[in-house]
Amino acid sequence: MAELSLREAVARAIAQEMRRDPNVVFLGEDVAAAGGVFKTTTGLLEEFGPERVIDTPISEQAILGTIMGAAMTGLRPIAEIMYSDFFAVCWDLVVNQMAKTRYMTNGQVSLPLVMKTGNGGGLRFGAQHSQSIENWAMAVPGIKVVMPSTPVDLVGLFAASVRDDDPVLFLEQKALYTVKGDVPDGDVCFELGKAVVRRMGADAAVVTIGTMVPRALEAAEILAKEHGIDLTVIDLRSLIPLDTACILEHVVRTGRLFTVEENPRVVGWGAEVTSIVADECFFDLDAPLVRITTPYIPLPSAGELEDKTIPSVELIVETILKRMV
Amino acid sequence: MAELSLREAVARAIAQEMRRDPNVVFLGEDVAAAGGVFKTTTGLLEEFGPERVIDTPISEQAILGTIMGAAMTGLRPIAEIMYSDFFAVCWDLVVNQMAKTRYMTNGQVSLPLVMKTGNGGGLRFGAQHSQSIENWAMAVPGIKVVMPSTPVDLVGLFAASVRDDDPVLFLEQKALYTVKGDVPDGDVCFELGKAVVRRMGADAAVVTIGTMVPRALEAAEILAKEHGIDLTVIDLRSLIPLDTACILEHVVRTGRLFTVEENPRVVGWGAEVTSIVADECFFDLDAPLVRITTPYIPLPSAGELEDKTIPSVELIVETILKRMV
Amino acid sequence: MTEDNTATATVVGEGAPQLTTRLSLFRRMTELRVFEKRVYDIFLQGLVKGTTHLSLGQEAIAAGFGEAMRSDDWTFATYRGHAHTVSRGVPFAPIMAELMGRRGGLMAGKGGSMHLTSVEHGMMGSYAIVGAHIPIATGAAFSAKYRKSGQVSVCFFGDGTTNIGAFHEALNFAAVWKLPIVFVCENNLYMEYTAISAVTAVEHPAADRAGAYGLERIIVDGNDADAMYEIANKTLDRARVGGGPSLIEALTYRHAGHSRADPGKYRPDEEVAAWIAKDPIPNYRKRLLDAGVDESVLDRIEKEVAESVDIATELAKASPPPGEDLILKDLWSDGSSTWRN
Amino acid sequence: MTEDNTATATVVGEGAPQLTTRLSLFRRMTELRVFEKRVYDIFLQGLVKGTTHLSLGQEAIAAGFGEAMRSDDWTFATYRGHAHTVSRGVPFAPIMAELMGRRGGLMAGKGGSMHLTSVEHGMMGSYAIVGAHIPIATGAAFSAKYRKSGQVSVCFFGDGTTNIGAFHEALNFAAVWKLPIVFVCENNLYMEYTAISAVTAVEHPAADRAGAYGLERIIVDGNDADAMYEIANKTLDRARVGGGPSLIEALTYRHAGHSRADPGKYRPDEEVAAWIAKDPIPNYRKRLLDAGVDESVLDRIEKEVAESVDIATELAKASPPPGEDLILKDLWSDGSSTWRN
Ligand SMILES: Cc1ncc(C[n+]2csc(CCOP(=O)(O)OP(=O)(O)O)c2C)c(N)n1
Ligand SMILES: Cc1ncc(C[n+]2csc(CCOP(=O)(O)OP(=O)(O)O)c2C)c(N)n1
Ligand SMILES: [Mg+2]
Ligand SMILES: [Mg+2]
Repeated sequence: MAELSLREAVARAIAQEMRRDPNVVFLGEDVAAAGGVFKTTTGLLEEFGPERVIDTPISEQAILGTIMGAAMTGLRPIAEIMYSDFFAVCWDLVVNQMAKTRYMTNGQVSLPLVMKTGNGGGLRFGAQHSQSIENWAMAVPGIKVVMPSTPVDLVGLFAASVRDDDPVLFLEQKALYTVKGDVPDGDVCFELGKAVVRRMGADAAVVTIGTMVPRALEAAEILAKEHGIDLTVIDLRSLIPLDTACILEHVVRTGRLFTVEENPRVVGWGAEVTSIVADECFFDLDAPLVRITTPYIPLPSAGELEDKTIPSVELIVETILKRMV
Repeated sequence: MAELSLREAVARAIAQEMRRDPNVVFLGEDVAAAGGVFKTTTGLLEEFGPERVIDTPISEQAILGTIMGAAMTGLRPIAEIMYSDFFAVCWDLVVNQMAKTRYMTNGQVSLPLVMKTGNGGGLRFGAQHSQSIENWAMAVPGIKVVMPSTPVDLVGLFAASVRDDDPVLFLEQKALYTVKGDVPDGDVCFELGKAVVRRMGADAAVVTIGTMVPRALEAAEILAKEHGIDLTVIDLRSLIPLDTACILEHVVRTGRLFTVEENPRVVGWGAEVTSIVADECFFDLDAPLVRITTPYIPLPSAGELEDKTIPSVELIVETILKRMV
Repeated sequence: MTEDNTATATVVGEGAPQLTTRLSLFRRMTELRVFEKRVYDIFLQGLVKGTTHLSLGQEAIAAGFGEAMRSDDWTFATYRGHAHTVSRGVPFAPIMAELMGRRGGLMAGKGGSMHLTSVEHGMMGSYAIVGAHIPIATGAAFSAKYRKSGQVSVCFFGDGTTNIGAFHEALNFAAVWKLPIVFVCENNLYMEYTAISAVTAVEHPAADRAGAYGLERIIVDGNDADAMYEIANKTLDRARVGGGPSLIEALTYRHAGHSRADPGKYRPDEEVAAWIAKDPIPNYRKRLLDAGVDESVLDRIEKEVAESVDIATELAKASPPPGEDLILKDLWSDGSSTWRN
Repeated sequence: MTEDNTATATVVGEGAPQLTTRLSLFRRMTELRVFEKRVYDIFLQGLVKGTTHLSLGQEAIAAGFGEAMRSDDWTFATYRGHAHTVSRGVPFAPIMAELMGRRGGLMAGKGGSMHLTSVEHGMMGSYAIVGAHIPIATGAAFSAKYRKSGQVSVCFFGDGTTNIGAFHEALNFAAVWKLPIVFVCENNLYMEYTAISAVTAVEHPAADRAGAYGLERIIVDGNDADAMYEIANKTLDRARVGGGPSLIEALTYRHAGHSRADPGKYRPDEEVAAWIAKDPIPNYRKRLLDAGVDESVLDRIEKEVAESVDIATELAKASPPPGEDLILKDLWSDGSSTWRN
């Protein structure tokens, strides 16, 4: 057992998988000698050498094409796309190639690969370095979408992603890199598609993921202490596959749903969860289904503005208070 | 007044705007000499000359970059991206640049530009030439998303898009190119963000757009004639801006909502509409909110498979029948 | 590195291949020609829906590489991929059935004409987004190098494809790591309906860019099967021994239009006529006759090929539609398309 | 077209500019240096959140172009855009306030350090996605040509940016239509923390690719303000008279790290020392003294610049936070962010 930051958990997870399987290779911009711009991959070059841990040019299409071609010919590659916003320059490889190739070839081609990336806002990096792209990927069938909120989940879900035979988009929330937690020694590997109930409560189900998990939990504590509202908080951990059973169970039990997400509202994953609930347990509902999201704007850069944009503990508390009446 | 196919309406619309405003230019692959691969732009080169109607190399990033740079320096350019699937190779220009620049610059930069493209399935072109990308664009604040279902709407909404000072993604449904309808002579220009009620009925509101409009209308006739179910069918015409008032009015009146969309279900625009309804008129609802969509798969190529994949008249009839009980 | 625009770095066609090889090249080209003519026929009969892109006139390129490649080498092709698929030994019938959207198709009708793939034959896919497969083919080469397998990745694409970003990124990548890959630009002078010369800053869209990646400038007569075979061997060998990538520009012409029923009217008549005169197949036939091959040998090859295309056509036509049971299958490795519980 | 790798096509620094011009170049470089050192100071004081990318050491490039450009020409820059912004005449205070996230910022705090824009000054934006602005700058050039306005678009980017697809697409586009644009690659030998030489197939990432677009191969000493001014004039003139685009590779070095508090430790000490010795500003100072300029003139410039940076710093610090009222504004041209009724 070791206490690690989420940042440190990344190198721990990659190293675990590279030790286990010589077919795992890792490439990206500044990931090797420099140990990554977020310092998440320090030490990997030293342990695994330049054949397996590779600094690339600024060529995101080539990076993703390379891991796709490598995956279809026997490797299990991992690529880093530095900031998730940069997926826009190589989106074709993700949505038209990786997502569709197994299906189009009637199952001939396997693509066991992981794309890891720094996702989300909160660091005052401005609109082109702060986006949450989980719903971009959900919109295209064929990509698994994983987002851990704790160091141990990062390791366990990363291992599961590497061992999965399908392409996985693995989202590291930049705002969570400093979060600490215990990670057991030895092989850590979880299952994709299993949500975790982080808090049990009778009054409403709050469904969330990533950076919003600690905020929703903090809001729940405030609401419990100050207002006697007792919330269930569900950490989805992956969006594809989605643990709908867990969501429905707790919505049915509590009669109410709030989603809390970083996406700028329109067609976010919260809309998908809400729509599933509105269709599949309509008659168990006591109240409107409420989404708490970033507004429909690019993220502003200044601290004051960014803090009022991404859902905060205060916004979650306020919204739930207002809508629980 | 002339009867035009939707295909012919495209050149009619572009010509109207190019005649009106010398700052309108048009570029894309094979759009000039060949008149477009869908034969939608025939005659434009002849009328407006090679300075204004331009064949480009296969360089979608350069095409979109060019119209963005031209728009910020005084022109009102139109670009064709041949198939909407190809937006994946130039997505950065759309989502990181066009969508964000006005906001990031505190309003300094205007981007009056239109990206037109052939969208949607039904032509047996396979998974990389048949996608519906309207929800891709909705996920990123700052792009208007327009999709006409009739020739006159195509002209009126296209004119509105060209005259709009913001970037517009203009989706031409390939499956509708042969649809015919009357288009008045003279200047035709509509307003973005206004839905049209194509059929009035008391039993449920069916919200749809594009290729699904004629299918929903046909399904509504069958349901009326054979099952006495009387539907309201709303053609949204644009997704951003979204005519929520129209949707809510008819959902409140009928107590029920069905969405019919070509997107592969997950985080489609139907989820957004459903979520708005589930939040804002929950207490007026009589029944679960139902989305009719393509399943979560890439589009298969063979005719038999494609026809069973994109929502058909039969699927709409069946689903509504089953869910109206 | 030769960077003189007027010279062609690689002198080809000097040492003619063995006779057996030449007969095989002739057979391969004949197969491609007869097969694709049949595809065009059944397209006109309405049996092929959607689209189809023929390589009529460009056969020498696929044939030359098909002959030279090792059976475990990899081919990456475009929507214009019939020839490369046949050339890797994939039987006619499943290809034809795929074009017709039948269950017996190479991908059971799920992929269609633009995505022909047969991993078993090293045919690693046909890609319909211009340029997308160039980085993917580069990844296969990365894997061959990493696993020291001696395999080579061969990536075919058109002249128009050299102007898209993915081309540039992949070429640099491959060159930096000296990956075992051969990039083959089939310069047929046109993109869809627009001439490459109208939209490209250099005369030779691939060869004039080789220097940008530190590569040799290679232009070859893409209508000469012997020349293609020779350059294929040379570049495959180079890749296999660690010499890194090559970029070949093969000059050729498509006899038919870009796709489907495109009559190709945007091309001047004289240009078309001049290239028809350079048709790789009758010219090669003549070359073989001149080299002393008995005409009956060539006739027999033609007859055998025609028969096997006939049989394949009937097989494909007899194949049933794919069946709805396939629709929700094989999105994921567990065979399902389930994304939620 | 010169394609000999060993020669530099453009001999620069021959005819020295006028004295007034040289004093202006000195003032510009001094402004950039003093301003950015101040930015670094306030960054360390915690007044600048997020990130910041300095051009310390690269000032001669922005200064040379700033001096040569017409006031209605356009600049497109990257996240490393302070120098180019100042160089177009944008006052210090709003730039500094933007970095500090204040209401008085150039974009009222909504854009931040990586997106400095002042349309009024022809500073058409700083772009934080590597390569994205190259096609956009090309579009501005398209517009200048279409409107026959005589304006030139100037696009600055780094060495690492030459390996991304957008670079390739835009260069070809600009060359095909002979657009009035100057592409300026500031080759500072490094991307973020990785040397460009480690990941690029050619020695000169921009110049060695000029031929791929039919362009002249131009390498220039990016630490020599006179040379930069000369090449700026030459290429701007060429663009203005319809001679089409130019691609310049300016050799330089950043004194500080890539961004924020990066100490730049991945670079060998001797390399850093050698380039510090080539610091464009003290060397240019010396050159002016050698040319007979009285030291007091230079001292006065330095003093004036220092004072105005001091004043700007205080102004910026005095600016309030942006205020929540801005959050939902200016997504659309109607001033709102409303997407539904
Ligand atoms: C990214 C992208 N842009 C455009 C297209 C449409 N398209 C398909 S083939 C083609 C022409 C390709 O020309 P070339 O590379 O010369 O290949 P050829 O068809 O001549 O073999 C175009 C523009 C596409 N499929 N993908
Ligand atoms: C598409 C994309 N990939 C990666 C990055 C991250 N990134 C920002 S700056 C940079 C290095 C750029 O190097 P160079 O072009 O040499 O410019 P310099 O910073 O040296 O001025 C990288 C990789 C990015 N912003 N955009
Ligand atoms: Mg071609
Ligand atoms: Mg650099």
